[in-house]
Amino acid sequence: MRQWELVVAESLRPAEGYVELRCEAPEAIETAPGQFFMLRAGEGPDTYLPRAFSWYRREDPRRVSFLFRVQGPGTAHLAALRPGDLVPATGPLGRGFPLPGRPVRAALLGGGVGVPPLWGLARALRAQGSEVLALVGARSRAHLVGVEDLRAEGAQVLVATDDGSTGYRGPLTDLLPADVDVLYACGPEGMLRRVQEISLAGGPEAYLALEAPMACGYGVCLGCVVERAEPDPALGEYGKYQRVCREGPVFAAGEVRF
Amino acid sequence: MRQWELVVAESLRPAEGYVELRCEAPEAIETAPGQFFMLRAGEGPDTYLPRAFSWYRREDPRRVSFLFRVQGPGTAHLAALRPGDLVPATGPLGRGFPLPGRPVRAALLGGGVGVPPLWGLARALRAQGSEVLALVGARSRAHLVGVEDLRAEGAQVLVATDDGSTGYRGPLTDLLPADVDVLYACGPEGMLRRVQEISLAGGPEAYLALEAPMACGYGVCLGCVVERAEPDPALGEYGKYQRVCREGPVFAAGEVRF
Amino acid sequence: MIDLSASFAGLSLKNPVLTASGTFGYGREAAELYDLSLLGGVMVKGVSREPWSGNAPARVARAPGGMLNAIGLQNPGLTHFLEVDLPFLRRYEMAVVVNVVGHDVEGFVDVVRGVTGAPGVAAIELNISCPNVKDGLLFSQDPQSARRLVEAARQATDLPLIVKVSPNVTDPVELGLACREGGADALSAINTLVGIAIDPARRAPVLGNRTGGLSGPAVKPVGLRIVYDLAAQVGLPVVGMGGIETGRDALEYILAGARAIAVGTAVFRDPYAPPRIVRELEAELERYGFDSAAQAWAAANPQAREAVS
Amino acid sequence: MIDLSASFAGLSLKNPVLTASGTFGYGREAAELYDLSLLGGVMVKGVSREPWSGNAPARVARAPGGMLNAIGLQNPGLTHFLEVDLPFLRRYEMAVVVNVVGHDVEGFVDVVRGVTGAPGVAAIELNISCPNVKDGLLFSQDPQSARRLVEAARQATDLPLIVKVSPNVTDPVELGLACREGGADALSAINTLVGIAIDPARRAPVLGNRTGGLSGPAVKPVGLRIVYDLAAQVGLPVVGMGGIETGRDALEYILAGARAIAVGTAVFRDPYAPPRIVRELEAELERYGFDSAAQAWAAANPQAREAVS
Ligand SMILES: Cc1cc2nc3c(=O)[nH]c(=O)nc-3n(C[C@H](O)[C@H](O)[C@H](O)COP(=O)(O)OP(=O)(O)OC[C@H]3O[C@@H](n4cnc5c(N)ncnc54)[C@H](O)[C@@H]3O)c2cc1C
Ligand SMILES: Cc1cc2nc3c(=O)[nH]c(=O)nc-3n(C[C@H](O)[C@H](O)[C@H](O)COP(=O)(O)OP(=O)(O)OC[C@H]3O[C@@H](n4cnc5c(N)ncnc54)[C@H](O)[C@@H]3O)c2cc1C
Ligand SMILES: Cc1cc2nc3c(=O)[nH]c(=O)nc-3n(C[C@H](O)[C@H](O)[C@H](O)COP(=O)(O)O)c2cc1C
Ligand SMILES: Cc1cc2nc3c(=O)[nH]c(=O)nc-3n(C[C@H](O)[C@H](O)[C@H](O)COP(=O)(O)O)c2cc1C
Ligand code: FES
Ligand code: FES
Repeated sequence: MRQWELVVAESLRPAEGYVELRCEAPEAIETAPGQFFMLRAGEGPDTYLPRAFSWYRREDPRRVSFLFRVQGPGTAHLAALRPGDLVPATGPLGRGFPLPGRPVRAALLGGGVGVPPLWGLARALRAQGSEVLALVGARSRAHLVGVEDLRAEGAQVLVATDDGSTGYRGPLTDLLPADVDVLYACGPEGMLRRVQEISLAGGPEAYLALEAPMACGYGVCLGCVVERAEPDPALGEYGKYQRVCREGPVFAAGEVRF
Repeated sequence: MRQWELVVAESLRPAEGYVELRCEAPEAIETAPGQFFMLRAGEGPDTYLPRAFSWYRREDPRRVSFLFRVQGPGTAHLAALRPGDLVPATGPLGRGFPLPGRPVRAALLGGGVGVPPLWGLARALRAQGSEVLALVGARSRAHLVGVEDLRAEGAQVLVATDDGSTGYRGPLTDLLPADVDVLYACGPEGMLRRVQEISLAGGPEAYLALEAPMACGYGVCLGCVVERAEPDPALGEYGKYQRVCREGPVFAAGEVRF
Repeated sequence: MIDLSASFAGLSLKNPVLTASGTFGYGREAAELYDLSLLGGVMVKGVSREPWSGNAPARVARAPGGMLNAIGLQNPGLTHFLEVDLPFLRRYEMAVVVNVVGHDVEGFVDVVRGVTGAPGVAAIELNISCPNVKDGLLFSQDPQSARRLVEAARQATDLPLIVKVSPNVTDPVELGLACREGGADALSAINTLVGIAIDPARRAPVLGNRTGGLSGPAVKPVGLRIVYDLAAQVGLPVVGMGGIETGRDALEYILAGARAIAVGTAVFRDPYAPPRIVRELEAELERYGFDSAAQAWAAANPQAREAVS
Repeated sequence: MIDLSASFAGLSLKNPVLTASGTFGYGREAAELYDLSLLGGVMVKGVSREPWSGNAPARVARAPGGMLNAIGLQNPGLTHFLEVDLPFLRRYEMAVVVNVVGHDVEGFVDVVRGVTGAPGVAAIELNISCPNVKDGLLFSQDPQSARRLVEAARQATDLPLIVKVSPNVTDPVELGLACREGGADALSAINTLVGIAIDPARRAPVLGNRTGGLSGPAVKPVGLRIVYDLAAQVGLPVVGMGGIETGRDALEYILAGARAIAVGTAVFRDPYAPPRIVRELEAELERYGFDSAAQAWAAANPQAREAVS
């Protein structure tokens, strides 16, 4: 974790309501898949707190991208940035996805704004020889992001939409084949619960990337907690919760209770 | 008074620490010399209140300029605007300089950020045939603004600086010739007091453009008051103060008590 | 069509958007900009028995996400209000709420009596929460003296009586309950929070009165909390205010339990804020699936829900 | 060279910049970014006798010019603090101030006793002003129970005893005076203001605990006012906090009467804020013609001026 003055290089609109902000860093930044940055998202009264974003597509260690959906004042501010504008950032933060020790067959599930962290994961898995099946979900065809970028990394991509406007109509998990070794998921809580269930009911091991409202992003505020599935008795009451920003955002399916 | 979405056309740096923001209006705006606008000066927490600025050089009724010194967060924000940026503005506001009914010999005194309203005044006075002597003061040569613009309007300009780096070294009022018919002054309180004294001690009639911390600029907050020299007895205690934004910002020398 | 009307405490408003006392004068300046009949009503600048001069300048200062003021209730007094300001305001179709101030019970009651019966007054708002005059918070700091003041005002008028409670107290609900006992028909909240600004160059407070009242978006969470607590625990309708800048803010206040809302400091940043907020509130209600402002009000607050049904 | 040191209430700080309790954990995370010895000190997250779990999420929400939190004092408890966190903090040359919380007098006193004598503790801060736990404000709402708590803590320790007073009370000075009577060496102010955020989509409060504590620049004028009043009227040194983001803010607090200041919410926006504020404060002191922080403190506040001479 360090602080960086990123500089906007390009701002792209890959899908309806989505922005990809491609930034330059003053020097190389090393990131692991699943890690995130806190971006300062405006000087206005509603954007005092920084906002959390997973890093997206990076070919060059001196570049870092973010892919996000415009939701409120923070993302609206970031969406309005122009090339040359500064984005103070802290990161990389958190514990990312663990990579398997050997080549495996991995299924990556990304719904909505859950897609960004999967790009780096797909690339890392491919680099160590794994087969990558990426299941990408969205509300409708117009809101679909990341498909081409994931394919470019050698992932096989299947698509599902809520309205069936492209790909399968229904939950992403319906598309899961039986023969995968490990599941990685990021997206809405409903989808994460389902993946957790599948895994804990004797399915493949699974890792879930969580979101939570955050103030600091680096562990000092205790704002982002989620319940531990099995509290450490040595910690007493304190063991009930764990921080998404520090112990996560990626947890093994057996570690969290929603 | 109306609300306008001004668009920045150019941002100039006429002197050290000064900015001239030249803006386009969506339609013609009529302004009187001495009137001002409230400009929205940022979305940040320290710029919730708009800031007051006299209008400066206008050749074209669809353009309006502001000349200001960078002092704090509001002026810093305005100084950073680029062509194409929006500046929500309310105005024109307040009661400007009264023009004499006949051609006169007028002396205009402008110290520091007091110079901007004098430009329109000089132009209006010249248009009705008056002779205009403009006395322009500044901390030093590098901080001098408006001299060329006033000359271009046909004013004779004399300069004074605190440090003597150009023109006379000392207070502007030292440069006042004996034979003027009317004085107009805008600038630091010390200078205004002096002009008031000169006028009330049998000198020429004088008009003073005041400043005060303002919240609204259009008369509803009662934040900008200055004491009345002669309270209207019918108003009782209420008559003690008057609003700079509404009864002013220009007052006859005999109307205010500092 | 969304139904924006609000009826409570004997008041009937065409929409729930009022202007907050002291930020709108007596309506004359804003009337140069738009038709005041667009508003639910105007809560006028505090009116005292005699004319008051207010505090020595400086009276306003910037603050993060808002401002500080120490106006000190400068106003031309009851007679001027009745003869000049009220007739002007009556020209518009909206509710005129008279904000009343005084140094003591008598001072308050004389104004209450004075405006009662004057045609065109829809309600009275007792301002027992101005931090900018000596004794301005006296009646807020002790619920029993607040109750006695409200009782005295109650006896002097049959107009709807709204009491404006202070956020600068340990327990606004206790204060609200005392006002209810005294006979208040409704509460309004919040007035400003006491704050100070320091000028490093002068090594002294910025404002002439040393302290001032904090208002604007910065205080919104405090205003929402107090409205939420008052609405749920006092059992009187509440007019909510504090940092309302958009229709979304107005909706948040209604969902916190406010029957109507008032726009204050926002009119300094945007003189057109009140009619804009009327329009935006309508759009927000629609966006979140409400047919009316009253329905939104009833939706969030369990106590409110009971009361409305 | 500007002298930044601050000595008061038995504390000796190399500079007056501390970190505020609950916004800095026990220093471990920030220590990955910079040398904690750059700071005057660290006020650690509230420590209770037993481990506490804190409140159910959501625990944080945005607010204009700041944020709301309802953490609820999640902490690993006294034993963990003494065995794990304190030894870590002791590695740095700066003052460790232990923020103490409890459900009752005994709970507080046991922690006070537990940290007294532990090497490396510079002072104790009694947190009687957390709005996010049941009974968190109990001791603030009644000056007499505050006095009794402070008396009990006083008997249990000879460490400098700082009491953190609440801004959510009618009269912070009365509370401060009660703490002084009880034997406090210093006061700290302010803790957060009680606020609420409403989520229109869920028609309910955003935070799991319903209400939360407002902090950040939005509360600065309130913090400055309370520090100003406490410094002038209680006669104890004050550690000032609430919305400090820059060296200029720190100077304003010092000119309001604070002997030292603490940086809270600003570290969420800028993790490097505390050491940056040390540097900026030095520059601001120079800019406004002061030779030392103590001189600035003595300059503005008449009472303070007397006390320093
Ligand atoms: C570790 C992590 C990684 C993330 N990565 C991405 C990403 O790559 N792309 C992306 O589009 N978004 C991502 N998010 C979510 C992103 O942080 C929020 O969308 C953003 O904070 C919204 O800010 P806003 O001001 O635009 O909206 P706000 O108005 O503040 O919020 C809009 C909505 O989002 C909810 N919300 C706010 N903050 C969060 C949060 N931290 N987590 C979940 N919900 C929140 C609010 O309750 C509200 O409903 C991530 C969040 C986390 C915690
Ligand atoms: C009617 C009127 C016309 C004005 N015209 C001009 C102009 O043409 N050009 C120009 O440069 N400035 C003008 N000013 C002053 C201008 O409004 C302030 O410089 C500006 O508000 C400072 O804002 P800021 O955020 O940059 O600084 P802040 O940090 O808010 O203030 C910087 C300093 O200016 C003082 N100040 C703040 N507001 C005012 C105010 N309204 N009046 C006097 N002092 C203030 C503060 O106390 C502080 O010392 C005018 C003011 C008025 C009332
Ligand atoms: C400049 C100013 C003057 C005010 N004068 C009064 C007043 O006369 N009577 C009153 O009850 N409240 C007065 N208030 C308080 C407002 O009515 C309102 O309660 C408060 O500002 C919070 O709302 P806001 O954040 O929308 O401004 C005043 C507020 C401001 C900013
Ligand atoms: C997330 C968070 C947690 C806090 N936890 C504590 C705490 O444990 N003990 C305490 O005394 N104050 C706590 N506070 C209050 C701060 O120490 C400080 O008094 C307050 O936030 C005002 O300062 P600021 O505006 O700089 O944050 C907490 C504040 C925040 C924002
Ligand atoms: S966001 Fe602050 S601890 Fe996780
Ligand atoms: S600035 Fe509001 S009345 Fe003049």
